[in-house]
Amino acid sequence: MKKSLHVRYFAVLREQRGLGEERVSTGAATAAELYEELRARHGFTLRADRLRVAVNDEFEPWGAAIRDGDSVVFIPPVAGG
Amino acid sequence: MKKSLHVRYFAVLREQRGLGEERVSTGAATAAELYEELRARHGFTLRADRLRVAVNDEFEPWGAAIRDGDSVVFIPPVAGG
Amino acid sequence: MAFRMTGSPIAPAALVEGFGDPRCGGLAFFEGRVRDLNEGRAVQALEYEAYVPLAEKEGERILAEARGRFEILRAECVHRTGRLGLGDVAVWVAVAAVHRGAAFDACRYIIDETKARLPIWKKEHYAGGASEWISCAERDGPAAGTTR
Amino acid sequence: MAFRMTGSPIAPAALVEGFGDPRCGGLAFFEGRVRDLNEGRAVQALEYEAYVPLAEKEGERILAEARGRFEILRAECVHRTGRLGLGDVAVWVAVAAVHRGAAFDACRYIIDETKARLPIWKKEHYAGGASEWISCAERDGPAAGTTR
Repeated sequence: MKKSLHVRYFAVLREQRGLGEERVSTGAATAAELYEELRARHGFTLRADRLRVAVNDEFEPWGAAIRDGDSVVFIPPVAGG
Repeated sequence: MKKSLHVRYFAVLREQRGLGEERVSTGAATAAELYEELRARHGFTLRADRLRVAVNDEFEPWGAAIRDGDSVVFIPPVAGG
Repeated sequence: MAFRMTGSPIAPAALVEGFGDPRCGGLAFFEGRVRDLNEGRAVQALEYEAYVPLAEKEGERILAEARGRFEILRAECVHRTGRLGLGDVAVWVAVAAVHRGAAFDACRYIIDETKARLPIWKKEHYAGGASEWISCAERDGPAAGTTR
Repeated sequence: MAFRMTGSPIAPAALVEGFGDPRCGGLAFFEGRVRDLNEGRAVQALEYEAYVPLAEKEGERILAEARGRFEILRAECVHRTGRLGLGDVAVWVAVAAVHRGAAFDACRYIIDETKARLPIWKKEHYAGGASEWISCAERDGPAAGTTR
């Protein structure tokens, strides 16, 4: 049973993906699985442990379940300075 | 040998003296002696240990010698807040 | 809203003018500006990209934390997105309190947390045309987002 | 001069506008304003009396100390004399630094030392016509300068 997700990309991820957002159809159960799938597909250089993830505009743990229609954002390290 | 000094008063001392500055003729050798003389004469309520003293626009120790023509200011406690 | 993201220039003079509270005796302000050098490289411009909905939520949370931790009356923060030149204001923080200690502490808390937690990314453009995403990634290992 | 005493209203917006340095990334500002209550009494106005020549010398010394102790590029301070109403700015401090930590630390150092060391006295005027010189004297014992 595939889910349809809305994924947005920022900064490094946006440049590596070559676009700012897309619809993704996936069998991934969690945010972590989704990222690994997309990383393999698009060659993202950042490992998940360097990122945080937000689902429907709230920070979530990587193990959070993702549901059909969710909006997912992977958050690269911020400048911090 | 009397000296002629220029003394300025601020805040509480100005109000207790009823004026902002005056010429003082004194035999006092130090700033401390001068203050005690003026305190006795004008009824200043503040003791010297609550004040600082400046001679010719610089902070000085109470034991500083005063010379003819000096400008002397006694400095009440500041607000500090 | 006390916290906001904006794509327009931040004008601290106008913001200072409108900030205050009759009960306040101490106001602390912070401005973060684009500076001409970063880690020895000549910066010409800077680009801020933000995940705005989450940045605004997290920004409001930071201000609420500051109001809970410190004895303050008001706190505001504005953060830029988009392209900025040298000297442009990237972030502005204002805090009003009865006493100055709380105003300073809260102002610093807000800017520190803002820089650490908000999903906002900074790309520096250098003399000569190179540019780089500034992030922890650059400090830890291979420059993940470097494009030269 | 980076430190000055003034008998005219302090307008922080205009001062902020003119303050900065192309090398600076972090600017910290402090405003001390007349507030409506002090130790539970309703304040209507406030008078600052200063021994100006010494206040200006000591103010410059404080700024020099701040430049020596902290990694800052610029520091300024303006202090009012005369009669102020509610909300009026009594003192304004500005510091520019490459990094924000030094800007905050220096700004706080300058205002703390200014309040503790400058020969400036504050008389509060209360609702009902009473007034009082605010100083350590009031906290320690009989109110030396009280006039009611």
